[in-house]
Amino acid sequence: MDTLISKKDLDRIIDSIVETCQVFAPVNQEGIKLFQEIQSKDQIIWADGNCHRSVKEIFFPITEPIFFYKKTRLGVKIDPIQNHNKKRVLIGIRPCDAFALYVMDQVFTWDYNDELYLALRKNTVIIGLSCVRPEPFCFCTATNISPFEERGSDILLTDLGNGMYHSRIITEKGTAFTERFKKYFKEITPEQELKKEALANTVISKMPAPFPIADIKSWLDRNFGHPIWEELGLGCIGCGTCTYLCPTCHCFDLTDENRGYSGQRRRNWDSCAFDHFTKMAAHQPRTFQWQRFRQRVMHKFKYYMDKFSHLACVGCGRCRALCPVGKDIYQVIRAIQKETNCQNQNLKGAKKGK
Amino acid sequence: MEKTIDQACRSLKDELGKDKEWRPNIIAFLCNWCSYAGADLAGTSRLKYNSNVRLIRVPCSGKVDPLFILRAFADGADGVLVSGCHPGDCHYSTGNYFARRKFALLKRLLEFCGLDERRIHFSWVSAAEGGKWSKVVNETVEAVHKAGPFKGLEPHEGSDKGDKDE
Amino acid sequence: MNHIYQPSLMRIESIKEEAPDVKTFRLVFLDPVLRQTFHFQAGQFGEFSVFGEGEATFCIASSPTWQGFIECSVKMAGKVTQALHRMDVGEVLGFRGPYGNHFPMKQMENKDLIFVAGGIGIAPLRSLIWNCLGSRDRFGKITILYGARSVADLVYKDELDTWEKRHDIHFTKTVDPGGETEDWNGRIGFVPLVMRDLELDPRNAYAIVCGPPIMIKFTIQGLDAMGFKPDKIITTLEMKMKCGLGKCGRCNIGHIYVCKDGPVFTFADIQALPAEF
Amino acid sequence: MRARIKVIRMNEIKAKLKALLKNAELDLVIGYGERKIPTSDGSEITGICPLFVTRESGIDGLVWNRHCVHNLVTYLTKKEYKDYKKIAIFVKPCDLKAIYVLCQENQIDRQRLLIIGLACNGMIREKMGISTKELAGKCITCRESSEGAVARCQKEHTDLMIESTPEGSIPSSSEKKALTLEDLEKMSGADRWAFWQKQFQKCLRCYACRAVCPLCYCEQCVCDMSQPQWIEKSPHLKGNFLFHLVRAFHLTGRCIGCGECERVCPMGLPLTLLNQKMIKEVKDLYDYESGKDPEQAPVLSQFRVDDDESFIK
Repeated sequence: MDTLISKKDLDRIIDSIVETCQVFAPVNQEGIKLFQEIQSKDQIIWADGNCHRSVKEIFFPITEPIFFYKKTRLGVKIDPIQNHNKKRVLIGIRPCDAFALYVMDQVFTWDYNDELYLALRKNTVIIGLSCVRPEPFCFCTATNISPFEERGSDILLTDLGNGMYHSRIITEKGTAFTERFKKYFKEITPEQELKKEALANTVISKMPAPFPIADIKSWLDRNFGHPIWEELGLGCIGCGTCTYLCPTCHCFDLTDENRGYSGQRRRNWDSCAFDHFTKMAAHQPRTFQWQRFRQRVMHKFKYYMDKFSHLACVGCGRCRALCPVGKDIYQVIRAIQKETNCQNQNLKGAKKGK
Repeated sequence: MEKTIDQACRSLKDELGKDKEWRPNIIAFLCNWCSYAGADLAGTSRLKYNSNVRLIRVPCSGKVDPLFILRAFADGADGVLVSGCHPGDCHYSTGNYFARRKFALLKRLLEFCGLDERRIHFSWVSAAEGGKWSKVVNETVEAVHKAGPFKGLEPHEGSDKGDKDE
Repeated sequence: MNHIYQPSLMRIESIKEEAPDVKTFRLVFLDPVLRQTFHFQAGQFGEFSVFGEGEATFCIASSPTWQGFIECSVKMAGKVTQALHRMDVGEVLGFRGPYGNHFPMKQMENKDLIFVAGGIGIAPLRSLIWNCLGSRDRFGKITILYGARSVADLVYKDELDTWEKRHDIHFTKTVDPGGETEDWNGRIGFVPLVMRDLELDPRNAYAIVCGPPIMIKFTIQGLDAMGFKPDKIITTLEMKMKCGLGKCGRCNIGHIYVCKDGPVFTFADIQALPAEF
Repeated sequence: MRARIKVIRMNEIKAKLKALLKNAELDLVIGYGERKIPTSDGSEITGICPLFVTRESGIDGLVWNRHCVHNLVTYLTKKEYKDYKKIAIFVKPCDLKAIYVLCQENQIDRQRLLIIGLACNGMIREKMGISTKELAGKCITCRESSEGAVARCQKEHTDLMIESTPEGSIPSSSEKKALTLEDLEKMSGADRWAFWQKQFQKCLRCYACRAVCPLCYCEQCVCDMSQPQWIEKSPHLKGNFLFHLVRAFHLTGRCIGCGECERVCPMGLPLTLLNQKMIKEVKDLYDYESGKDPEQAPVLSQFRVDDDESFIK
C-alpha cells in the first residue's frame, strides 16, 4: 500500500516521535557520517551515501555488558542487565544495511534465539531510504539486491526529488506506524507511482551486473585449496577494518572484566582477520593471513549460503573504500567468476573432445 | 603483577571509602633496596606520614613498567608515586638511569593526554632517608588532594552502564 | 533480561586429582529444578565459566545415566583452566549447555565397540563407556585401548582397574616409551602401534577414537589399514569456541560448525571437510 | 650486489629488477601497483595498492605516482614474507627511516634488502577510497620537518634511486591539518583530557593502526595477552585509553612519523599527534632522532649520567 508524504510532514513526524522514543538517524560527527541518536530533525543528513559504520551497531553494539556478577562467601550472584525494551525508530537507513539486518536475523535465530539482539530488533521501527545516487563503491545489485530493496525495512521512503517522498509499507510495524500518523500520509497518484518506478529502473540499470552466485558457490565448493587464494590474500595486513564496518559481519568475543570480587562479562566485536580469533592452546588452524582472507570470502559467499541460503554480503562497498591496502571483495568475486568461466570452457571442451 | 595493583587499589578504596569525606588513593612503587628500606626506616623511627598510600615493592625502579602506572590509574588510583635509589646507588648499577628516561618521557606523554601532572610523582629515597620518605609521601598526598578524585577512566554511558562496583 | 549467554550456577561437590595437571570436578546445579530436569547425551559439551577469568569448553565426562551431578576433567593449560585448578570444593562456577551433537548410540546398538583414547582424550569416551556399560547387553564385544604419556598421566586410574577386572571388556592400557614405572603391568608403546597387535575385527564394529590430533591421525590410518570403513570410525574435533551455540562464528571448518554440527564426527564426514583444522 | 647505481628512471629500474629476478638474485619485489576499480556507475577509477612481484612478467605493473602513499616496510616483518631470501622494496624517505629502526632492532638483515629509494614531494590524500586534491595528512607534517635531512639520508643508504619526483602538480596543502601539535599543547590540561577522552571513545579496536605500523611487529601484542591481562579487550574508554597509550609509549623513541596509523584509522583518530609529541620530547630531552642512522643505539636502551631529572623529588 503506497502513499506519499512531503518533507515537511516527515519533519513534523520526527519532531513528535523524538519526545516519545529514541530516534536514530545519519548525523555528521566531525566529518564522519554515523547513525546516532538525535534530539531534533535538523541534525539529520538526508544526502546520499551510506553511513561510515553500518547500522548493525545499533542492534549488535561494538561492546556491551551481558551480565554483572558478584562473588560473595556464599557463592556468586549474577544480576542480569535491564531489558532492552525502549521503543526506537531508525530513519534514513539504506536498503543494503536494512537487508543486512534481515540476513543477520538468520544466524541470530538459528536454533537458539539471541535475545540481546532480537529484543532490540523487535522494539525498533526501521524507515528505509532508497538510494537515488549510489556511491562509487556500491555494488548491491551484484549481490542480487537493489538500491530500492524492500526486505529489512518496515517502511521504504524514496525521494522523488520534488520535496515529496514515495512511501511503501512493507511490514505490520510499518502499517502500525503509518496508522499512527495517518494524517501526514497522502493518497498517491498513479503518475507519482510511475515516476518512482522510472527512477528505480534508471538507477538500477547503471549499477553493476549481478554475480553468478550459483556458479561462484559451486566453484568455491570445490576450490578451497586453489592457489589463487594466496595471490588474492597477499598484502592483507590482518586489521579488523573490513569486518567492523561490514553490516553482516556478526562474529563476537565474550570476555570477563574483573574488579576485585565483582565484575561483568562483556560481548565485543571480533574479527576473523585477527590471529587470536582461532588460536588454541594446541594449534592454530589459520596461521597465514591469506587463509583468514579466504575465510571471510568463503563465509560470505559459501558458508552462509550453505546454512541460511543467503549471501552474507549486501554490496554496501564499505570494505572496498576503507581497506588500508586496497583489498576489494568485489574484484575477488569477479576474479573467481573469471575462473568459473574458464573452468566451464574446459568442461565444454572436455565434452566436445569425448 | 596486574592483580597486585588491582588488589592494592581495591583494598585502599574499601578502607578509604568508609569515612564520608574523600581522601586520595595513592599507589606507590618502591624499589626494594633503597626506597622500601627508607619507608621501613620511617616506620621504625615512628615518623607520622599520611596513611592512604599502598606500597608495592619492585626489585628496582627500572622494573616499573609504564603499564604498571597506567594500570594503577585504570584501577582507580588517584595518584601514583614511584621511588627508587639515587642515581649511582642502584643495586643493579644502572636500573635507575634507564628508569629516569622512561619516567621523563612517560610523564610528558601523560601530561599531553591531559592527566593532571600533580597525580604522578617520582622520587629518589635512599635506605637512610626515612625523613625524606615521609616528607615525599605527605607532599604527594597534598598534591593529589588538590588535584581531586580521578574520574577519568569510567567507561562512558554509550557503551555500557558504568562499572557496577559493590 | 535472561539470555542464552547467561550461565546457570553450579557448586563444586568434589575434586579428584587424576594426574599432575588433570583434575576431575563433580558439579551440582544450585537450582534444584535444574538438578532434576537437566539431561544430556554422551559426547555433548558445555561452556564452563570461572567468573572473572572467562569461559572454556569441556566435554561432560560423567555418564548421562548418573543422576544429580555432572563431571568434567580439566587439564591445566590456559587462563580459565589454571583458575579452575585453583578453586576448591564448595566454590561456585557457571555452566551453559549441553551443546553439540552426541555419539550415535542407536547405530552402535549390538555392534562391537572399540574405544581408542589418548591422554585427556579419554574424558568424552569415559562418559560413553559408562553409558554403554549401563546397558551392557545392547552391545557386542567391547575393547578399550587407552594410552598416555606416562603412568602418572593416566586419568581415571581406579576406573581403569575396574574395567581391567571386568571379563566382558578387552582392556589394554599403554604408556609412551620411557613413561613406564617399575611395577607397570601394562603395555609400553604409542597407542597407534599397540593397536596393531590387538586383533580388531572391523566387521560389525564401530571404532571411537579420541586424543591429541597426532594420535588420531595415525590411529585412523591404522584402522583404515585394518579395513574399518570411514563411516564406522567416530572421533571428536576440537576448535576454539566462545559461544558454543553457532553464533560467534569462529569454530567453523569449511561450512561445518564444530559446536553445532559436531563435536562428534565420523571419519567420512571429516574426509569431506577442507583440510583446514 | 651493492651496485650503487644512483640516478635512473623507473623503466631502467624495471629492466634491472627483471634481470635480477631472471637469474634468481631476487625472490620478491614489493612495490606499488595500479588496479582498476570498477565503480557503481560502470566507470573505472585507478587505485594504488601494494604489489608483490615474484615473476618477471609482474614487473611492468610497478608504478610510482602521487597515490603511492602506503608504507611498504610493514610487510618486511610479517610472517608471510619472512622466508623470501632476497627482497627489493620501494621506499619513500618516510618509509626508509622505518627500515633503519628495524635494522637498529635487529629485526631485518640489511643484506637481504635491495632498497629502491623514491624522491617524494608529497602524496595525495584519499577520503573513503577516493583521491581528493589535497596533500596527505602525513605529508603536511613531513614538509614541516627538515626536508634536507630526509633527502640526504636517502642518498647514502639506498641501493638504487629514482630521482624524479612523481608527475602531476604538487597537491596544495590548503586544508591546514585540522589540529596541530601546537594547538593541542596550548590547550589546558582539562581540555586536552576531554579531547582525548572523546577521541578514544570513538576507537573500534580494529587494530588497523597496529597492523599497518612497520614498528609494531610483536609476535603477540601485550593487548592480546590474557595471562596476565593488562589491557581490557573491550573497546570502551578504559580499554582504548590503555591500548593507545601503551602503543604510543612502545613507539617512543622509535616512531619515525610515517603517519600510516592516522591514514588507515576508519574513525579518523588523530593518532600521529601522540607520536609527533613523543618525537618532539625525545629530540628535546635527549637530542635523539629515530630512523636517522641504522647503527645508533635506541634512545631508551642508553643513558647519560647528566640526563634531566628536574622532575624527580
